[in-house]
Amino acid sequence: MKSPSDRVDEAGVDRAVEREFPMGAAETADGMDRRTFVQLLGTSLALSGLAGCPRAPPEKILPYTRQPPDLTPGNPLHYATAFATGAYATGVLATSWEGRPTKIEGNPLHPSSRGAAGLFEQASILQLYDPQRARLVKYKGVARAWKSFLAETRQRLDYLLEANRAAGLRFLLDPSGSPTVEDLRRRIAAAFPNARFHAYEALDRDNAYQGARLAFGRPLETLNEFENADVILSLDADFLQCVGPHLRHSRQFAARRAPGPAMNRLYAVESMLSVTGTMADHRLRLRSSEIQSFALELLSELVGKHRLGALAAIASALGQPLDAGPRAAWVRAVAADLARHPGRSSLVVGPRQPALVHAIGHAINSALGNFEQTVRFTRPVPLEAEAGSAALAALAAEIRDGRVDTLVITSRNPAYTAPANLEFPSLLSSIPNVIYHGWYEDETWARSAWTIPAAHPLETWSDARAHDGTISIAQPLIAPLFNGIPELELLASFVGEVDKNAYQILRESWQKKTPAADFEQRWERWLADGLVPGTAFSPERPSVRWDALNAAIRGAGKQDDAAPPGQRPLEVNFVGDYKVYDGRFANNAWLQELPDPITKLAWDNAALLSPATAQRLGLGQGEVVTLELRGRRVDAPVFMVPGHADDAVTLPLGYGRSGMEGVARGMGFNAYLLRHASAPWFDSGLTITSRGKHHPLAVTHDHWSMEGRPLALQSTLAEFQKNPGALDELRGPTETFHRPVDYDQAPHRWAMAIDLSRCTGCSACVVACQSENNIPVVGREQVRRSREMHWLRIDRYFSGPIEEPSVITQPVACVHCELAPCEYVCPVNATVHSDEGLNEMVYNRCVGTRYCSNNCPYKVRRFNYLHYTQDKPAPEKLMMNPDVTVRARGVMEKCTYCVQRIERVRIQSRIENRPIRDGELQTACQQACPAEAITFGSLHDQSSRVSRLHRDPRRYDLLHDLGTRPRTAYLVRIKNPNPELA
Amino acid sequence: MSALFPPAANTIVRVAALVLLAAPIIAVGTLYAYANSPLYTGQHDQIEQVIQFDHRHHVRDDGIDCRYCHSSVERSPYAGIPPTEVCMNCHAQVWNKSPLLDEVRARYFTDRAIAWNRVHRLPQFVYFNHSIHVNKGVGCVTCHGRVDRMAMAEQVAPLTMGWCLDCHRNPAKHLRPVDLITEMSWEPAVNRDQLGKELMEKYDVHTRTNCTTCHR
Amino acid sequence: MADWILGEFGTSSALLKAAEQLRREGHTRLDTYSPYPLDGSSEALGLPRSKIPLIGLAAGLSGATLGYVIQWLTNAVDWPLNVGGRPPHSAPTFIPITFESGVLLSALSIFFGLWLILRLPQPYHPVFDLEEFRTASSAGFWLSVESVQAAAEKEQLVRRLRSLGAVQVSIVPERR
Amino acid sequence: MEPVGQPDALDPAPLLVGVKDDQTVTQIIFRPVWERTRRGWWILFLIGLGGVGLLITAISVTLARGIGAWGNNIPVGWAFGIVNFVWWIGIGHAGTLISAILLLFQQKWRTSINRFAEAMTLFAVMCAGMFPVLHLGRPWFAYWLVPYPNLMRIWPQFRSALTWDVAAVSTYFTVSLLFWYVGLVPDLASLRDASKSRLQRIVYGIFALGWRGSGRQWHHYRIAYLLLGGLATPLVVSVHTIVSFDFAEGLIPGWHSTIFPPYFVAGAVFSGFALVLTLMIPARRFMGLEQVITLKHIDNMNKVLLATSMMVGYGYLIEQFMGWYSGNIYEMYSVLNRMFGPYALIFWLLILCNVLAPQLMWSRRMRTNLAVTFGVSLLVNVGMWCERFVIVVVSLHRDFLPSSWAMYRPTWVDLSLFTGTLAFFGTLFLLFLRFLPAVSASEVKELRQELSEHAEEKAA
Repeated sequence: MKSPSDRVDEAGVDRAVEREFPMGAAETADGMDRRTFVQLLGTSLALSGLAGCPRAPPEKILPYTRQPPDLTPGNPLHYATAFATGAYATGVLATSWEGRPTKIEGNPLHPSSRGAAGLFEQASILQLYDPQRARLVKYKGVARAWKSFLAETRQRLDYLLEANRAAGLRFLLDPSGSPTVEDLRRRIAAAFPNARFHAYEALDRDNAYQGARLAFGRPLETLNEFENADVILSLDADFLQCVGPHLRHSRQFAARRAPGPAMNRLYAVESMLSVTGTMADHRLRLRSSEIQSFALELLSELVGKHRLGALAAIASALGQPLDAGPRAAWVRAVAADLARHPGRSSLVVGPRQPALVHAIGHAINSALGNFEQTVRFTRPVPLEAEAGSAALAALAAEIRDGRVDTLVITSRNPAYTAPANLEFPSLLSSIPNVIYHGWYEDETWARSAWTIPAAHPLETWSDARAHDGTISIAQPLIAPLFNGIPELELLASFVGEVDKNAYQILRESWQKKTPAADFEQRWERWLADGLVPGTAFSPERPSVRWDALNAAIRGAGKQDDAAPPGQRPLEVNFVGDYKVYDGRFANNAWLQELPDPITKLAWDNAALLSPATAQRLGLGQGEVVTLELRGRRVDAPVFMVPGHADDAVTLPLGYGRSGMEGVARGMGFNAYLLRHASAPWFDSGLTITSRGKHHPLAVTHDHWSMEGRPLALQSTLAEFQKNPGALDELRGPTETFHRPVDYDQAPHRWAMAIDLSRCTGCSACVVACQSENNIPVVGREQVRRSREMHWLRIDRYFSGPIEEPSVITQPVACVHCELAPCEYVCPVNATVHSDEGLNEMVYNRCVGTRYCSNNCPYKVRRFNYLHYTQDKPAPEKLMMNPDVTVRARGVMEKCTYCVQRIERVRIQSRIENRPIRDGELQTACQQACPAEAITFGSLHDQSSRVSRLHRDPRRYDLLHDLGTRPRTAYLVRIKNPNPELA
Repeated sequence: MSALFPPAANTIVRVAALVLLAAPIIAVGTLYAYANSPLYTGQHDQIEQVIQFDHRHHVRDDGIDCRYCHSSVERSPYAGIPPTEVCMNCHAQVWNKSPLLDEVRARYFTDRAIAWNRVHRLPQFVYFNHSIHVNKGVGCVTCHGRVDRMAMAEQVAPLTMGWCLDCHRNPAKHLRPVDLITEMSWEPAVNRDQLGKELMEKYDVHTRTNCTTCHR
Repeated sequence: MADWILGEFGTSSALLKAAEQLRREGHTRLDTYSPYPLDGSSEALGLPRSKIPLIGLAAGLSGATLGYVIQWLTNAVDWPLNVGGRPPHSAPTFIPITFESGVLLSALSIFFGLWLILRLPQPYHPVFDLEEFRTASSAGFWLSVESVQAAAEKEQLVRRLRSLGAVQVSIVPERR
Repeated sequence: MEPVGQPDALDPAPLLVGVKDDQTVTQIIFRPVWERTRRGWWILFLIGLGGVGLLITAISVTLARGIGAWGNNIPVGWAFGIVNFVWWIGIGHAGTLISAILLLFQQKWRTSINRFAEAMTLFAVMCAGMFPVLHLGRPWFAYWLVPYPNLMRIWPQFRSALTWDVAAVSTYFTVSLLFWYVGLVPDLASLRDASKSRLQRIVYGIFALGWRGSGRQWHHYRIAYLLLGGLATPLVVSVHTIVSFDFAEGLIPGWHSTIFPPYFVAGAVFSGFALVLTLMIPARRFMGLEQVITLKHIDNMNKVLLATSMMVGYGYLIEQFMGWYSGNIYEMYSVLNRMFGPYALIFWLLILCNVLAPQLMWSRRMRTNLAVTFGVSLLVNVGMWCERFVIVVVSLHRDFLPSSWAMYRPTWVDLSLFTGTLAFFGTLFLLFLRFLPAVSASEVKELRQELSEHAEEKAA
């Protein structure tokens, strides 16, 4: 038992501030350093004396002097707040132990979370405690007081006002829909009439808004309601992982994947294999530049054959007839399928595609009558609809002309993320007075005069809008750990509100908006719910401007070059990274160590291309090459990905950092160095030359094939209905010498079910597990040695032809076998079964023979080969979940079905003398999963969701023929292909 | 007459041999005895505190209920060490000049926590939950002993896994009515096992001896 | 005072014959010494069967029983845990340790039993007082008659040994 | 030198050459103990000490940094550590086999080599014994494998082959030690009496326990020695059987196999004999033991080598056959992976060393050719190590789920531990050769006696 106060250790944080060392497990070089030697001494002591002897000096207990009213030491509290990546905010619930936030979960009430939480939301908790975050207000590298910043800035602004009414004042902000920021901007604009505001983020949505402008005459937000869509066509839109409110998308999409007549069908057209692509029933790999002509072909097909009245308007624009070939067949089938489902279909276009494709998408959706059904429109969430390289280029021009004197930057590290051709870093250096509000001492920090550490979302008050405009009030859970300054306070300082803190600023602006008498009660409710009801944008009902579209299409030439595959010039694609986004999460060890959902790469990015292309270029896995585009060069290792379009290379952005962040530095290569403002998403004419070197990539799962083993199963709706008994040999009782253990007397019979039809492989569960169970980060070197510690991993297999593979992902954690092979080989009873069928792992009894892991057919056990938790900097220790033991060196660990949650709920129910309700108990992975693919509960309760799924005809057991009787059941993934394409 | 060894050698060598054989046995035996002794378990250690807090006075003389200070014992895994304000609730009125309490007042008004020395210490990998025990009729005295007789709080029970198991395997005779959990001197009128059985029925007590009951 | 009469013989066969002869003449406290075991020496000395096999057997059986009982008590009785769904009392898996503990105890008791029976270690012995006796462990064949009291008997024995073909005969006193 | 015990059809080469009487035996066998330490010995000894230093370093690093200092990972939870353990234990089987089993079968040729082989056994088991402890994540809790009443009320888990190992290996070491010592006592006594220097006499005298070689002592001694041999015989079989259970008990393809016990035991004897040859051929030369350790011995041992090689080869054959016959996709894959996977080279190397090379021993000329024998014995040592590597690592690195497949690469610590134990073994062996009679004098004298009687009978 640990008293709550143990961990309320005021000294802890200060200590962290004093001694900085890299977070996560450092690279472990072999050989004996000083620490090793000390350990050796310690070891020998342990050997001589009795280990764990309690004669240590007494522990201190530090109780509160005044205990906060609603706080019970030892019981966590949950607060609703919000976390924004880009312009969209996601509502989250943060768990707090005696004032220490330890975990982030989804907010069930929030429209874009629905209780799920994505990678970035969950992993942001680690960034809160990241000791490498910027800590001090600095001027030209010298630490200064916040007060003196205020004073000196004031002076300068007054001077600017006199000189030219502050014409040289510019703001470069992170795109956001925050109403309070909006207020402040209005007031700043009033105070400095000539000041200008710009917004920039590397992964902008300009194309989408311009597409809307082209189709409707004004920029609009496009909302997809996949629960109403029978047929979905994605044009380079990875809507299940990255684009827009992907948590909401995943849930809606998964809800329609249940086999049966209501099952939806997904077509995906894309260059790089994406998470959405793996879920597609049909996937067409095209180079990004070819997708526009695909859209045109589809359009002409719909116009020509299916005579959708509305589209006739632009018939004249479509010259080229559809030529023959497999692609043509594809287009025909898709067109037909779409035409069959008017009002029940949906065409989604990704932000990487040019405006015209978006416009065509709108045209088709409107022609199919999908508006108001599967597609809705609102005004844009961010204050600036244009926040991409175009916007930045405009600012760059001004800077070049020397028209900028003071530039205030709250945008995320533009010096790093700006397209290379703008030479933004040097431009920044040329500005007399740059004020940078940043998280880290990063590339931009190095080129700014005033540098101000930003407060983490969990450290400050703010507000933000969700994808549909719904407003959340984000509340802090802890005072800034590293003297971070809230954005609101920074902006407020420009209108002279230097003595107000973010809370007052926020509250006042809201009080102005809501003069109601019961503001106090409302405010409380908003905070409790995590959202302000009724603030969603009112729907817009735009209509397509056919003539404009007509002209645009006529203007657009045929994009594809006729050259046959193999001779075409290489196309380069820039994509946001699944793990580090645009680079803002590059210092997050959890995300760095998380295997990429598709490539299973950890800690590095690579130049991704298809095996065929690699073969053509004579490149091998991990070979280092020089990529050259428009005269700019960068070195990168190549990595083959089945299903990638030929003659194209995909470069994930966000790596190759040169800032002061110890975790991010030296990981991967910087693809921004090749990015050009005029072609930010894809470009042609890339040349590749091998460097003749090899880079050891940290891949956690490098074997593509399933070797014909029945592991992660998928089938088609038709096949499955034809022969439902096909799975019988993969489930049901197996022969055994032993009388089966009787679990009927036990109060529960815990079990899990994982529905592969729903699982997209997004990996949110992996991070949830890592956060819940204090799973250490081991570092790139250890991952290379395949010693990663994730209790829950997501296997990814390719099957079928290597060019057009079918991909399946399968989450695998301990399956809690009833006849567990790991248990009978443990010589010390360190892993045994509970009466409820849990496969228990007792860390403190483990001597570390690793026999259990050897004998585990699922290889889900993880061993602490080194003291991975030892080097944790003090602030990270505050983040540990006090309900879970922090494992030391030399012991085995594995998934426990979140037994700490089970026991908490059990104790509560036993105190209240009531049974545990179904759904009352969720494992961390289940809770995070946006697709609701994971279910946990007791098999005793016949009506529980898990027992229904265990009886499901799609249920099967992994490695069933070994007779291990796993408690985790899998449900076959069912696909719904179009018979016309079979 | 020149034997290599004198007659005495026989005895010497034989004794030596016996010693060599006995030595390891004795060593292990001693270690084992030590591990079972309070020396190892740390029972009855007198642990100094920065403030001379006397349970005898508060519990026996003033008859203050345990839960007044250890207030979260029924709701939380932790009984809770009282916040300084709880001390001040009374000591703002009584003994509010006493030099013994200077430290308490100082800490309270400067809002600095009082650093108590832990008395009952379980290893980091053991999860003990007070609320379930208290709610199922395990009294404070059962594990913590006659606190009302302790000048300095001390650990009475060995707090070893074996000790926990003894009760978890056979809890009946350690149970008492829930309304009497904080009673120091309570003794059942009827025979203990009989009462225990009734209480197990009444409170629906199901002690568990699974590893994860305590180790997570 | 009691003395030991020692005689060295040229060959093992001579030694054995002499021993046989003396025993027939009623000398009981005889012993032979040779660098390696001689076939027939036990018979020549008329020694009863050794107890060592019995010791080994008894110890072996008890060791095996002990081994099994410990496994059964600990795994099936004191705390029968559900280990991979296997029965707490899984007899087949208890066999190896049962066997090993049997062998171990048997071997140990044979080893220590041997030294106890032979009263070893015993670095001092009257025979070692005789310098010539050093050959006994490498090449020589010796015969001894234990602590003889009467002087006349000593004389008689020395002569008898010579007549039985002893190469040399010596008398060593017992020391305490 | 006229040989004692004329060669005949069954018995081609003599067992002893030119040993007229017991004195000669004493002289031949005790000379190395009495003579001044040679320079060659010192050089080897210092090299050995260097290796022991390396071993200590590697052990320290392992204890200080954890198993992470090794190359192990998930899925390859066991690698060099267990490979070395099994290899050493296997080698440790020759000694007991030669002295115990051949004793029971009353093989005369055993007498000149058993002491030698038993010493090897002890040292090999010492080396082996290190690894099971070292490979633990928390070695300081190794005593938890022993059942003793404790404060936690928890016991070892006797279904695990590892607990069997503890019992088997410790028993095996103890019994071998006792057996070896009992055999030594008469020679120690002889050294006590025959040595010149008083110091030697006293030291040996203490360990001789006052042995007199009296008829009464021999009376009990003989039966005791025989019984210990009788116990050691099933023991030696049980030990490697149990070691094989470490794998056979598991369900990993390539482990889960019922043929393991016999084929492990055969392999153990195989490797053990190989190492005895490797050590004996130079030793008999440099220590001038050619008269007591003759070509006859080499010849016989090579026959055993050939026989066991065939058994092992049969084992390999059956393993692959069962892999195919089982019709189990996992088993089949593991067989293919052995032969053509990333570690295929090691598999084919072991086939070459363990199955092909010993085939030379069909010819007597090869059997009695020291150079060839020495070469083959070395190859077999290598081959047997490879076999264990294939069984442990290659089976683990690709098991059921391709998602968890990975490669294993040893670190410098792994390599140092192995070479370190080799050096440790060598050092102990040098000490043995220097301070104890490498051949049992009393038994050779007994043998000489028998042979001369045998000769006389034939003469008559």
